[in-house]
Amino acid sequence: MSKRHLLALFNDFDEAVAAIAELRGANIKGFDMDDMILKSPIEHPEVEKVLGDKPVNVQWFTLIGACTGALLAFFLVSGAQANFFSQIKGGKPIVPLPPNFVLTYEMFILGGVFITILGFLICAGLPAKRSSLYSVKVSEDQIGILVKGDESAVAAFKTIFTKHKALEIQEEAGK
Amino acid sequence: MSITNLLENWSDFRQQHPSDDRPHREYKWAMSIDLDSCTGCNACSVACYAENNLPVVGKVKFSHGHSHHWIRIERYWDNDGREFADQGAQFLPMLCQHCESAPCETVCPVGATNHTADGLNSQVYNRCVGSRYCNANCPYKVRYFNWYDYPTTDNVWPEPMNQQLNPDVTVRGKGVMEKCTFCVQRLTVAKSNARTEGRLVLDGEVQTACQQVCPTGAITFGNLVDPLAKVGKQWMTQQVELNKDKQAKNEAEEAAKLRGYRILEELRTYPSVMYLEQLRESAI
Amino acid sequence: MIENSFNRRDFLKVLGWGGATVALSGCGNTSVEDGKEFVTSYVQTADYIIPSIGTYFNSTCAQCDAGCGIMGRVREGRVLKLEGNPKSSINNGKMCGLGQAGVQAHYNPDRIREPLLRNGNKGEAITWEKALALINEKVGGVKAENVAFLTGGVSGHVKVLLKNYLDALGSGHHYVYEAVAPSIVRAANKKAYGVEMPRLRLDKAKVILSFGADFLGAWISPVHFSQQYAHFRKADNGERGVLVQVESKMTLTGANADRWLAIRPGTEGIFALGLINALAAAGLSVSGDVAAVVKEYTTDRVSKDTGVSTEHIGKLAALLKERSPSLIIAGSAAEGYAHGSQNATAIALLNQVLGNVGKTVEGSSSIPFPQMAPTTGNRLALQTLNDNMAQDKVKVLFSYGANPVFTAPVSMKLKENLKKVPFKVAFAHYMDETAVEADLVLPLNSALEDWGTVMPEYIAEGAQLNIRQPLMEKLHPGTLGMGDILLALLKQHRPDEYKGYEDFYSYLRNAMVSNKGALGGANADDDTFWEAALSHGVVKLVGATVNISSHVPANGLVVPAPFVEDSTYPLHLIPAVSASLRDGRNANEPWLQESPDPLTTIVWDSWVEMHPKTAAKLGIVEGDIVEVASKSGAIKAQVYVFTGIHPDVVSVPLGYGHEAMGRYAKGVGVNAFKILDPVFDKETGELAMHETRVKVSKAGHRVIIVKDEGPAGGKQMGRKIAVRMSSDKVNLSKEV
Amino acid sequence: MEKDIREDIAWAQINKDVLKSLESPRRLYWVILLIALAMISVAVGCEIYQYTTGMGVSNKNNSHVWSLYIATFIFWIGMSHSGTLLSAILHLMHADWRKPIYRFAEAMTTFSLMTAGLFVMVHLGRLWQVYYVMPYPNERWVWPNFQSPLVWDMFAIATYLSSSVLFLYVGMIPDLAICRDNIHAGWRKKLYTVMSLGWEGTDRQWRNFRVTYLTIACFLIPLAVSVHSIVASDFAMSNMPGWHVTSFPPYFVAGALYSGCAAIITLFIILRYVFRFEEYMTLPIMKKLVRLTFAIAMVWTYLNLIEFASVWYGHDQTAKDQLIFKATGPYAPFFWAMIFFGSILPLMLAFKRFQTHLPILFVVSILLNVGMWLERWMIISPSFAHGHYPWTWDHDQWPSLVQWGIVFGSFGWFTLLFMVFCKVFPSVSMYEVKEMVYHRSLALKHKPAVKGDY
Amino acid sequence: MYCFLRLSVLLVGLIVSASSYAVNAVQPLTTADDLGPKVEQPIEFPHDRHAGDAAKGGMQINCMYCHTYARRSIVAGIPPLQKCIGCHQSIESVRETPRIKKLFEYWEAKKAVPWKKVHDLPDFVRFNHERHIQRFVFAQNKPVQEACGYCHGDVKTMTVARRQKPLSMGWCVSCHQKDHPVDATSTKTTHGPNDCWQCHK
Repeated sequence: MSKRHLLALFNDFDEAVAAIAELRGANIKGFDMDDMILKSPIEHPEVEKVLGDKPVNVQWFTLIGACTGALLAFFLVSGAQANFFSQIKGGKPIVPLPPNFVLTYEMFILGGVFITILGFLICAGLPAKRSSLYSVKVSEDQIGILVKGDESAVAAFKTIFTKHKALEIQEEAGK
Repeated sequence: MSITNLLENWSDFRQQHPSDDRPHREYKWAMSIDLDSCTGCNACSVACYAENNLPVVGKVKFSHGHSHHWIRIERYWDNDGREFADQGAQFLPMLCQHCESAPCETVCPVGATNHTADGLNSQVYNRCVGSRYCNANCPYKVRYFNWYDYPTTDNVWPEPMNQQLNPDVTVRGKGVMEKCTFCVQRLTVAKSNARTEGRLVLDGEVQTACQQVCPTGAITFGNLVDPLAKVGKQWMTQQVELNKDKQAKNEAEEAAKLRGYRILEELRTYPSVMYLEQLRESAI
Repeated sequence: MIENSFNRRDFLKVLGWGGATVALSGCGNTSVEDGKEFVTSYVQTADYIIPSIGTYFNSTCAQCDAGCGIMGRVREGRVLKLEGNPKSSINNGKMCGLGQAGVQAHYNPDRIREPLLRNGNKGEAITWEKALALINEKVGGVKAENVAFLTGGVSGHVKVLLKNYLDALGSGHHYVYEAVAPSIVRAANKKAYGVEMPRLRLDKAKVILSFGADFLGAWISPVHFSQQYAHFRKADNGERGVLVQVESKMTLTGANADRWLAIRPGTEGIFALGLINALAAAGLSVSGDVAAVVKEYTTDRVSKDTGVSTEHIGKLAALLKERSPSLIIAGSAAEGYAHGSQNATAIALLNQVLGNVGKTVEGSSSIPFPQMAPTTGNRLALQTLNDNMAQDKVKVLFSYGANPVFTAPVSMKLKENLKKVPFKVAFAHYMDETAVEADLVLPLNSALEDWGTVMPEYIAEGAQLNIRQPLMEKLHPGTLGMGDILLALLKQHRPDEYKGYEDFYSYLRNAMVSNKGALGGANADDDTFWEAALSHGVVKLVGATVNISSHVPANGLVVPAPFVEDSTYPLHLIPAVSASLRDGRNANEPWLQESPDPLTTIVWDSWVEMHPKTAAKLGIVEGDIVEVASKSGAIKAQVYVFTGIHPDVVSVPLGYGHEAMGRYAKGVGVNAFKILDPVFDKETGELAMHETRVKVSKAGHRVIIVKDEGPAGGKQMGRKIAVRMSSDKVNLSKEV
Repeated sequence: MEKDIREDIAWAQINKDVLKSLESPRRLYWVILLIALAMISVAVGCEIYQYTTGMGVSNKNNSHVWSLYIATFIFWIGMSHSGTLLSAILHLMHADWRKPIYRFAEAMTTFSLMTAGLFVMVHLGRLWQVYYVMPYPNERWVWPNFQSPLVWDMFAIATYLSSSVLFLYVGMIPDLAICRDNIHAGWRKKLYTVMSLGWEGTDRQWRNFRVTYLTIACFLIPLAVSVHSIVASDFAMSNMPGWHVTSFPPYFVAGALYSGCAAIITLFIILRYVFRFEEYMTLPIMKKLVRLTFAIAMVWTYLNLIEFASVWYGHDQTAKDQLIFKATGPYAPFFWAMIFFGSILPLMLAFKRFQTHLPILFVVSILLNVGMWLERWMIISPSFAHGHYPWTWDHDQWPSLVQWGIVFGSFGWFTLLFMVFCKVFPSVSMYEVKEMVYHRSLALKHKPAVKGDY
Repeated sequence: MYCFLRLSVLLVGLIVSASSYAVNAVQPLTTADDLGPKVEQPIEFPHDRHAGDAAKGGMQINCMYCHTYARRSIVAGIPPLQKCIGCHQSIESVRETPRIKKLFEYWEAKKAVPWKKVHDLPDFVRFNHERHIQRFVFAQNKPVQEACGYCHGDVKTMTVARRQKPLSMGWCVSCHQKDHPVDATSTKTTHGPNDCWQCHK
């Protein structure tokens, strides 16, 4: 049985939150909470409490990235110095630690930053195509709730949304 | 393999150069200049022009401090307040000191200036990118930069003067740093001849251009490792040690009687050039 | 060096190829390139010629008249660098900067490349045949006594040929002219010791008292003296000699003196006599007549006259008394006055009193071949020539090895008088001032491509004949050696005598080989002897030593009182002879222009040295352009203020201010010769170089002097850079 | 005191206002752009001349080998730091007044770094060999000398530049989405569509976004500090009297923040006028900014004194001479100008009256930067002119017009990049201003009503 | 969820291995022969005829018979014309061949043959033939053609010599890295000198 998408736009967070609460409360057949996506124009930690926290894995990338960077730097530099046989510096060892630590430090950060960004893209699933039900209003000032459910659930959704004075409800062009 | 190589020879790579527990094996070129015999006649400087293809920059560029004299004669007065310089001048031939722990080497971003196995401070013209950091860090300011492209400048080496250029020495182009090399082209020849005969270079077998020309023989040059070398004996009698920034003798009573010293020693550059103090008669 | 029988001239031919491949290597080309350059390849070669390995050939330096032996490094047919010839007893393998620049005289871009004949205002190239024919015609056209030959100091076989040529012409007019030469001292020496230039043994002396003799810089044979000086400073037994320099303008030697005494110009004689007096007072035995001469030169008076403090006179006398032998040298400062001869004599007297004659002043040795012995030049010669020209006595003038137009004071009106000479021939390397005036200019080989022999005036020990031989093939086919030219000229007059010699080389070889007995090659066959001579670069001669007499004519010796103040021209001008430019003949060698003057570190320009006091009085600071005006002319130059000069004196270096000659010399500095006053030494009639009185006035603007010394000047700012200690502290004998 | 921003301003309004800046700035904008172009052309001319003729035309000499190029290089590096200060540090501090102004500050960071990078090249004697400095594997087994502070610079700047570019970009993604949604034509549409990576503002995106942004901020702070201390070690690690000073790294960092803040004030005023941002770049924010600047100015002054003091008490004669020479020698006028602009002038900022007086602030902020630039020059040239070795002390090597020309042009280059950026991308962060407005209005709502006050 | 971690571990591995390679970008001792450009010589000297194997109709003349300077000078050099003539005036068989004719023309004109350099290193490079010959031919008793062949390739098969080896710095260095026995008998090995000034003037 095919699923259908609905996007409802709300004026402010309170209404959206209320709507979500109700969605959760009235367990509609053919719809589970994970199919509900909240879209907001701003970052809004409070809402996330309502949605329940989902783990974020970016820090792992950061950790690995940083370590890789550091290792890479130290071995690249020291190894290079060791292999560059003719580069004797008067009064200094061939592999001097202080400079190498400086470079290690820089590469530590570089690796960290780069891999973090990579992690962000992976975790946030970017870049991606926008879902068919996307409203520019979301990027402006309205909060959107995108739900996915069976045909049967659609009516239920609509009632809940309208009850919480959704400004408008978009529906996937029916087949 | 790099990493394995690194781990295997770690201790070697951590070894300082130079150091007392690992002295130079075959050669350590060094010089000593007797300021009492030096008359400041400039012969050494001109000889260096001839030997090392130094460009003549002309009045205007000289006035901007672009001169190229790898060995320059400095002239000091010390008649403080007296009406006349009645004890004469103090002449000092200043050339690259080939420091054992050279400040210029560590700062060069591309490693164009390094320390060779026989204790020279090498300058590789091709590698140089002209950041001039080496000169900035050289306390003696004996490095000379090619501010212009002298080979193509008028009246530097006009035909047929370019035929005088020494083929054993590169003619430096625009934008590279250069300096005294202790006439490395001569050293290399002497060394390879010696090796062919399965021996080391003998004392006096090789001379630097400035030493060879010096009318009063004020300059002595040779191999510090060689016990027979005159330069070594001089360093020894003057109790000047290569890898010290404070000579033991300075504490000793001896110090007053010995003439040997190295310039700006306290900066811990360990120069390879020892100077012998100028003398003046007190009876007159 | 050349042990095999490979002919030197063929050798030069094959090496000619090398000239083509000059490695002007830069940093640009970092890649391997194929088929661009040529390999140095020979038709025929000797086994000692190995590509990329320098071969050394001995010859003789021509940069000044000292006649040092040189050793040229030749590679791929090009001479690259000159070193001293160890076998020459003059310089024993050492050299001076001036000599080093010899290669630049050789490779100089401004050398004349073919004979030029004056056509209106410019010279046009002609062939040698035409040139020589022209000379023949002109010489034939005039009376013998109207032919004059002006040369610098000449010696050796060229001198012989020259003499023969003049004889062939029947003209005796050979003027030997040197712009800066110790001619007055020579004359005085002749009187005092019987020889013009006795051997000075600096190395034997314990004390040297030099009256402005710049023997380390520009006096007679600097490289030789420098070596003796090294010995003098550090004898084998560790003794260190004391050098005291008495002069009004510090010379390089003065800068190395233990005590430099600034003396009022011209009072050197007084000082010498004063010393004798002081020594006598101190108990040195002095003969009666001498005592009579010196008795009124009391220390106080001398101190008053000379401006040297009594304390120093006393110390000096004491020093001279207790440290014997000493050596007293009379230099240009002493001789350059109207009473120069007296000064020189007084100084010689001091030597005699101290008993140095025979100890540190030795006899030279006679030369077996007088016809080759050097004729030393003087300034009188030019005077005479000038007068003759003025009286139209000269119809054909040859000039060789001298540049009179540059070195003559304007007061002589030499240029104008030259105009009166219908035909002037100049043998020259450059289009210098004299060549420009000439009607026919004949380009000479450089010293490094020429054959010849040189017998220097001052030889360290014994007598020796220096060989000059080509170090490479001629750069410019159009040039010719002086010897060859003279030979060709001689052939015009004595064909049968000289037709045997195809060129000067064959003449020289023959001349040498035929006398090999006297040249120390008695029991060697010709080739061996010849090759040996060439490879050594010098031939030792056996000459009897001339013992020198020591009777200085004391009685009748009067040294005039110091100068009276001249209110309009208050200052004395001392034309300084710089170690590198000398009389200006080397001015076109850039290395010399760029190597800083030892005392002022100034390059590429002339300057006026001045004492701070004087400067303050005139309200002048360093870099001011001033006009130095004498009775006979004025020059403008920048002022350099330092304490190495007497307040009554200003000094301008010679050799600058060329109006011709070449790109490096022309227009650099000013020519101090020009403004010299025509004052002459009473006895010899020599131009008294230091007699010129000048007035100095600001000429307006100020420049930043181009010199090596920075704004810190000669100060060390508390750093320990050039250190000096008192000599009684150290024990040199312990040193290596 | 009045509010940093009106809470009642509608979110849609925010979008409108900011997006307007992408469309129609005042005429002044184009004037600035033209001037910038002119300046650049001067620099390019000079550089071509120098490149072909040789370094000599910049009139340095063998003892005085560095000059304006390095000084200006440090200046630009320094300028870049305040961007990080505002966006990263204040972000961690939850100082939300930064929100309207941090975007252009970050842009400034990026572009001044780019300018600085150019100076390294201009300075090289053999620019065409510059790649020797990069560690790239090559058949010759030759590597750069990792001991050289210049190579550390290379690493540090590369890191800093790339990181701050990323930081700028990531922070901009939601705004790019807004642009995408509101601009409907031309290449820009495509540009924004691509760059916004299909941002929808879903819950998942926001969560990761928050963490990422925070992490990078945390990285950037130590990075920024390290960058300028490494630049400082170019000097501190050498043995030049006047350079070999232990307090250089903090001194440089302070100077960096200082000049950066001053620059922000300048640009703040320009943007506020050119793009009509009066609503967002409000005077209260300016006031905060000015106070911050003042504080840093005082820190800098203090460290400056520390430097002198440490030289003085260090009792190294050469260094002392050096210092005295600076204050009395031919460079004295510039030295005292630097003290005046750097330490005396900022005292004005302590007065309320001036803290919001834009014209005065504009002039002052520029003068402060002049002072900061002089500081860099005073570190370089006098030291060379009065180093260890008296013989080579120079008559003050007055930089030639070529040097001045290139330095002059670099400001044009920076302005050009910056102005173009502000025209193409939203220079005020819309979504964060919205957050700011939202949170403040919430705060108001929850404020307990005050009774009986009338 | 853990796919992220796995992916990142993979990433780490990649970077590390890449870096290790980068640090250690070893050059093969001998690269594939890259034939240098053909060089026009005044006379097409047939190396194969002179030095080639007897089987191929060569004379098997020792390289250093003609390039006699190699063992005592920095450069190998070209024999003086007199040397060519020395043999060829007594070899009647080929006397009339065009190349020999040319040769004699030069000789009569006493003109040196303007040979072009085939192996022309940059001017700032100091390559010392003497040391290499002394080391490999005289100390290690390597056959001459092999020793010369290291750098000059298989000359005895060419007519006009042509560059076969890159002669680039990396190529030189890769050999100087290797340890070579000090002489034929001993087991002691050393590698070539490796400070910059050894080769850079």
